[in-house]
Amino acid sequence: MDVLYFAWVRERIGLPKERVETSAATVSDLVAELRAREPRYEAAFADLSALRVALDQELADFDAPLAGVREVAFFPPMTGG
Amino acid sequence: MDVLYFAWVRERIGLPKERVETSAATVSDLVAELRAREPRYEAAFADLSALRVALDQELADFDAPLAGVREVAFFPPMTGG
Amino acid sequence: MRIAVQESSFDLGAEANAFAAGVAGCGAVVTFTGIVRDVAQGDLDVMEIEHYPGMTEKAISKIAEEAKSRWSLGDVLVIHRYGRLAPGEQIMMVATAARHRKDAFEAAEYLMDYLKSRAPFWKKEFTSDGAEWVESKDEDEDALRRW
Amino acid sequence: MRIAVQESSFDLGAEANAFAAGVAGCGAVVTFTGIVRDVAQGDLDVMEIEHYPGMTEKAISKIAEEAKSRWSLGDVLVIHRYGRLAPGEQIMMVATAARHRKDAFEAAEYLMDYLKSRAPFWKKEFTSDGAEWVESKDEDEDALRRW
Repeated sequence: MDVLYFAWVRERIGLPKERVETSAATVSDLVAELRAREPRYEAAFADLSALRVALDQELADFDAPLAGVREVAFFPPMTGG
Repeated sequence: MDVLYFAWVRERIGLPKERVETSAATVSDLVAELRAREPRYEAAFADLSALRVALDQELADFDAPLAGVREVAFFPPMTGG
Repeated sequence: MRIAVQESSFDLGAEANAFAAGVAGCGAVVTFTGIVRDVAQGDLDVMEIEHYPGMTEKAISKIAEEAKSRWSLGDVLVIHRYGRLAPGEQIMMVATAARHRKDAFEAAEYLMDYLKSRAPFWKKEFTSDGAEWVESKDEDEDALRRW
Repeated sequence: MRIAVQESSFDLGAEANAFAAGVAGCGAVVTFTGIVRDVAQGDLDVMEIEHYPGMTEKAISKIAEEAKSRWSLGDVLVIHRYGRLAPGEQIMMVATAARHRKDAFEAAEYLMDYLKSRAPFWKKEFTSDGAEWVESKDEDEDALRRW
């Protein structure tokens, strides 16, 4: 699946988008896999309360299932308007 | 003093403004004097709850004193905006 | 702060742009525009707005000053027309500018609620059935109580 | 209903006039315009707005449709920019039209509250001290609870 990063999540991880092969069942499982990769992922995902996630461009929870999902995005709380 | 009428009060009385010599102590006293004049005044002042009054261009109550007042205006509730 | 009571029409866009250009330091600009809408029957020919010259300007100034004392505002604009207006014509507008959106919104609503019931304007609608003065609504008087 | 997510600037006045001209039967038009304001220190050089292409349009459409289902609206407009903006530049605007002012005001406030916290935009401020992402405020999240 495609994993996208925005704002300081993008900056900490150092890229806006990557292809991830995973069998993670939920968003939380995917986050655990990513955190285990490298310190820059650990730094980005250190505080989940400061993060939001969207599945196929719809806001979702961290316990949401990933089955059938093609695009996951991680970002800080939005500051539009 | 000058007495001004607006909207349907003006239409019922038939004029926008007139000079009134009075020794009325309050707005209510002035209304009583005007009502006693002619049926068109009686028609205009029949229901005081449907009227508003301004003294020298400031909204006032019907029991307000007239001492020192130069301009009295009677009109229905306002419909601006 | 600018208050205009006028018979002539105004250009909402030009007024909004001029207002927004003059409010350095404000992050939020709200405008409200009132438009003559056709009455339920769909046959409004013209609306006539009568006002009380002299008192109108004073009453609006007082309302605007009160808004400025209640909210932190960068600027306030009120334009209100009188005379004969056709359906679709703009009757009036207010604009407010503030650092934060909540102040700008609340002040604009406050101005509208008070202009509606405390500024000396009276509307008369001319339809094919005749002419009738617009009656004030209880809900407009009620709206003042929230402030 | 028009939703525009764009890098280029927009003309508030022209947008307001076009919007107001197209809302026959509506007596009330409300606009909100967000402007880049200088930060407290007075040294904001530029604001950069990042967004999530694709999701942004969907999220705004959903917010606007929800507003249309909650209030009786004649029309809705949302314009939101992204990219680099200087202090004083207009970031975004919403416009609402309704028969009655209450609907137009409430819908505009609803749109703003949701655009603030539920549309995927992120602001970064560049000052002489460096660059910093604007943090979301608890009060913006709280504002959603009133709806």
